[in-house]
Amino acid sequence: MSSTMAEPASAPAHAAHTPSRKPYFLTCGFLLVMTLITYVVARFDLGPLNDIVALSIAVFKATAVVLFFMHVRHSSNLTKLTVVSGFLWLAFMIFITLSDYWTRGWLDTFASGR
Amino acid sequence: MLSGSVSASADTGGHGHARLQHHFDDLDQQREASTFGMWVFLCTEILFFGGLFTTYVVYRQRFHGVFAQASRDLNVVWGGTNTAVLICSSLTMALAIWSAQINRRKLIVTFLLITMAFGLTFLGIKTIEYKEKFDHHLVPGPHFHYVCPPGEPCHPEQAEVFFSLYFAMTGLHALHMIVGVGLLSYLLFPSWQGRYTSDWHNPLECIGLYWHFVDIVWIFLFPLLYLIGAH
Amino acid sequence: MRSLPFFPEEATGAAREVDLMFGAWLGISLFFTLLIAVLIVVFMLRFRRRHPDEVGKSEEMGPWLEIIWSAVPLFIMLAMFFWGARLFFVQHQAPPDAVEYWATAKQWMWKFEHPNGTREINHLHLPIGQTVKLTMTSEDVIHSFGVPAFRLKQDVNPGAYTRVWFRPNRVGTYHLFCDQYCGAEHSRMVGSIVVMSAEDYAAWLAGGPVGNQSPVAVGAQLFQSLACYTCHEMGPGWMARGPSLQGVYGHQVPLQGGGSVVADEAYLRESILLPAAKVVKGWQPIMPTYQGQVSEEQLIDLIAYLKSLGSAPAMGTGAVNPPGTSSPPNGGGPAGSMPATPSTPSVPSGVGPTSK
Amino acid sequence: MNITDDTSAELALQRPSYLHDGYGWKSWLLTKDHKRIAILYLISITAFFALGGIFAMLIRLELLTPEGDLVQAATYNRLFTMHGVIMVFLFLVPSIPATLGNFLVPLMIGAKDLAFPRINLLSWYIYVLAGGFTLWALIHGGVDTGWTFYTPFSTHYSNGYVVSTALGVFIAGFSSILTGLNFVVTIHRMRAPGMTWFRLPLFIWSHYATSLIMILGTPVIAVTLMMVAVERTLNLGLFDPRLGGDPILFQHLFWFYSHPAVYIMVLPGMGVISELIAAFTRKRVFGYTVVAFSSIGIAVLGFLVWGHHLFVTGESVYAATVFSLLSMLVAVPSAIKVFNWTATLYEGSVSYDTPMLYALGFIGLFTIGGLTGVMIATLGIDLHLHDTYFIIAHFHYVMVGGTIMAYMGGLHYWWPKMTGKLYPVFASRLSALLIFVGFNLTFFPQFILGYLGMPRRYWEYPPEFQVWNVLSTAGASVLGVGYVLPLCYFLYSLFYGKQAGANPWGAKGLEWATTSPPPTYNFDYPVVVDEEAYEYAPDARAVARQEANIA
Repeated sequence: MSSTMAEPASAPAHAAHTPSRKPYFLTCGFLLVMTLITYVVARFDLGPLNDIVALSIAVFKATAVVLFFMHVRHSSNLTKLTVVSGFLWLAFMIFITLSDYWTRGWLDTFASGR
Repeated sequence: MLSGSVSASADTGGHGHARLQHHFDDLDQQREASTFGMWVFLCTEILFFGGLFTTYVVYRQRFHGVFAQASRDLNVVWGGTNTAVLICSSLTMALAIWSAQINRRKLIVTFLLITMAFGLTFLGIKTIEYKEKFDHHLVPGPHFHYVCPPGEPCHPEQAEVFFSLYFAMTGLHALHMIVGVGLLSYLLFPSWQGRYTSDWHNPLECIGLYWHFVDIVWIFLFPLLYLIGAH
Repeated sequence: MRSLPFFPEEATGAAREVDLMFGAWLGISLFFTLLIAVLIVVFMLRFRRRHPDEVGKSEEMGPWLEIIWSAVPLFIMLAMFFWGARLFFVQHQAPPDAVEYWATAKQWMWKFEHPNGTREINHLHLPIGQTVKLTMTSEDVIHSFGVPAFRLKQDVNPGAYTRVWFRPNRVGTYHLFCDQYCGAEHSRMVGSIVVMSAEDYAAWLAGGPVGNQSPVAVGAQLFQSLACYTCHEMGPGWMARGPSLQGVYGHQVPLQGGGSVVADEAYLRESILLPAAKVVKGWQPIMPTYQGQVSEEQLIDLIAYLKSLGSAPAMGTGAVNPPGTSSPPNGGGPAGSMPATPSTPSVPSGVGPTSK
Repeated sequence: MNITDDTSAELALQRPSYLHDGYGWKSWLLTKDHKRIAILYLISITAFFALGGIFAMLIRLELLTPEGDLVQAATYNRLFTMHGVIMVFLFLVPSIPATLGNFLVPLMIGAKDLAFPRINLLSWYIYVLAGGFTLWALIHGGVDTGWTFYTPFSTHYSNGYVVSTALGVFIAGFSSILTGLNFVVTIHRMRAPGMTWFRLPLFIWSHYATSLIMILGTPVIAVTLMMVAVERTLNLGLFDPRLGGDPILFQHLFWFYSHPAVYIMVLPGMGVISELIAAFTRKRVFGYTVVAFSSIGIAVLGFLVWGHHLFVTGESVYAATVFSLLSMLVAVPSAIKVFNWTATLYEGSVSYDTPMLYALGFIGLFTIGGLTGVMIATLGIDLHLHDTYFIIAHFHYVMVGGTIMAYMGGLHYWWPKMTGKLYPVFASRLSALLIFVGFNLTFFPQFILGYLGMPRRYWEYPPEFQVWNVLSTAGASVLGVGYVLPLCYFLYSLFYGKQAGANPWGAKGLEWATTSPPPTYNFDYPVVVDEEAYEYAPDARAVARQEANIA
């Protein structure tokens, strides 16, 4: 087969070693606990921290799903690159759009005329 | 080629394997291609939902308070339950693939059925939630009627934007769930027939990736829609 | 008009600068286009295939050629970028002497209002040499205010105010185009900017077509007729139910529940249409909405009146405020679209919304 | 799952060409052969090109006089909208990738087919469905929003068939995503032994870059148009200014795809030009690596510049400044390509075959298109030129002068490979000339019109603009003839053309190593690659490198 940009360890998790159920149960438990935590934290008013905490927990949970349920932990660099670029482009879209909204008021465009 | 592979590529990887399509050299190439293809597809899905998430983020910044206020009209208990249901369904999906890896075809079918049951539970709960919104006139459009909580700033318009986003995002997600359940049911028969073995269970794996992705979307939707007004 | 026009007339100083910049680009482009064209022709002839089996000579050359032809365009573009950006910033900051005019766009006409209240449709008469600041909004879809002679263009958005400024320096009549596609009669949403001598302008205003009440006066009347004064009493010592509006424009206003906002046009507009959106600290959200009761033009008059009630000390030209102070928490801003809900646009007959 | 148990590849030495591997309609409509799918695409795309072209002719005829006299305003608005929608989404985006790309990507990398042949066929059916939706809207009265679907006009004011058209574009997007996905996976996983990344033809690099944009950008326009559709039908309030929504947010999302989409259109064209220049100078493209990476650079940078479509909307001045700077940076890799192609001619063996004429025309026109592009990326100037005919002229120089020239050049170059037939030489050179002249006559006056301030999408215009409009219309008729001519002689060549050999141009590349037309699964022998791309005359360094590798 052709040589690829990625290193050759592209075998999915199942093929690389004897399949084990344990990581799946651990991941599931982790996710459930995190769900509980995010709910509890949201009950308290932490100001802007609420959003940050909720989103951080969501990112942790998503990472866990990607790494363990979706086997990216054992996947090729190419797969990892694909995942990362998907989220990177999402970040491009969100943050560059927001940069417009954030900076619209900066130049008080017609201030002097007041 | 694949290093450390204990799969059957050595004995069935040539042109003899029944699952091998003609234009591939061997089964490993075919497997890698389809898994990679699935990932690339999920990449497009990230950006597909991304358009809605961007819209959400912009309006969330703009209507910060009202979004939190309107979010209280969503049922956190149902939302939380659904989160748990989806997480469990992801577990059973992963276990279905694990069953294929250890060549237990009945176990595959069992786990697929459980996963589908979870998926349908999710959709059922979603239906109940939608029904509630409908009864409370919280569906955007001419019949939208938002009752502001007493003593708080009141912006039915901005609340309508929140509910528009709520329905657009959860609706698109639910659509993906329906497709997912459909795909799982498509897997049932071949699984029962024992087509998916430790050698080759690629459809199972690809659809599993899709299922987990839909789970991830919900992991973000839950706090963004249900929890922002919980305090 | 000349029969074969190449350049539109220049009627502002900025137009001259845009032409200069464009001229520079034209020179650069011509140079590179000719360079490529000449090289292609020369190489084509010089290295034409002489016999059917001939192959080209492949020699790998050092990277210096490629470095040169990436670096040279890069530097040219950076220079032009800074020039263009500088002009762009100038075009976005009105000089202090600017006189405020108002425009409301709708399918398919332009409605202008002079500082003294004279209104006109599709034409805007202006005195030469006066700096004009035009604040614009749309009643329906996005339009765009474009005057080629001023080398200027600004979209006019529904639910938001956008602004342009210019200082005409040549007497004449210039095209006004709607540049953003806005529906069936888009190409008829045209008008003219008539630049007149100061005397002619004064004479024109004197014989003005519409009752000459300034926006401030109209706004004051509206303030009375809508009974705003019952709550927002201007004088001291009154048992007011709402905050005084004396000198509120341009000031930081503390908000209920923390934070503050600069009371600019967007905020005033929002507070009229959606009073509960950002309640001033210390007051109850009891004000009723005026959504649907005041038109875009009446809003403009009301805001003009509020602005006339004393204002904050002028901020320095181009003052860049830290984000925390000047941009409201919603991320909106004076130049951007507003967080407010505008009144339901009045829809001209025959082109009603077809959302069903 | 399709089970193919035909393992006798080595027995099929005398396999028929893909054109003769089955004859019934089923053998075409249910084919999984990338080459046949390419032909299906070719036919359907040509049909939409003709339709879009007819609209363009009607637009030009209407603009012959300042008064709106040929059609009504509402009709005119529908004409330019349908012209834009069809040309952008149903012609330009799929044009080169779905026809030439589909045909050549597996051939060039020595693969038997694309990675997912059924998905490839599915993408064609999706494309046809998308065309169907668009045609449905067209037949029922068209749509009048412009191809940009700006809100709130599209959501609340337009009385055209917005939803059906948006659905058409939405669906066409998925066809494009599936094509991109197929290419990326194929290029990563299906290359023949020895076909390393830096032995890939530049056509493949540019298609790889294009596919990245298709994958990462297209879903955004799909979801954005979906939002417009639900806002229009279900009254969701997503961009509605009456609810405090922001129509400019729509523009952000729209251009997040639609600016990179410009590169979806032009990058494959650049790939074609690299192939043509190499083949008709019999020389390795100057600075192969730089040209290859510039494709990727354009694809990535192209995602960061969309805000230059929003300079006059009330976008933040600071954001506009950054977008302007990035837009200029993206011109650097494009400039590199132009200079490298020109440098390739130096000491080449330059032939004047028809494809080469198109390629040289491309370089000239693309240079003008690119330079005017940086002009309008300059902030101060854009305030004047935005939404005028200058913009129209600029992107037609890139889209028509660039993409379509490349597409025509590519068709002329690979036609013998695709059909096994040669076309008439004189007629083809004449058409290249006609297209070049007609194109410039059509669109150069529009630069002047734009600088004079004539706004785009105008049905009537002030009389002083007439001279330039007449010139432009005159050019359009020449251009029209230039496009009809190839259609005639290509069809003629199918029946009466001389048989082409495997390699009529004496070109390098795996696609010329197999027969013309190639057999199903492309090669009658196992492909192993052991030379660099475009190795017409091995240069000293490459030889040295090879020797070093062996040692």
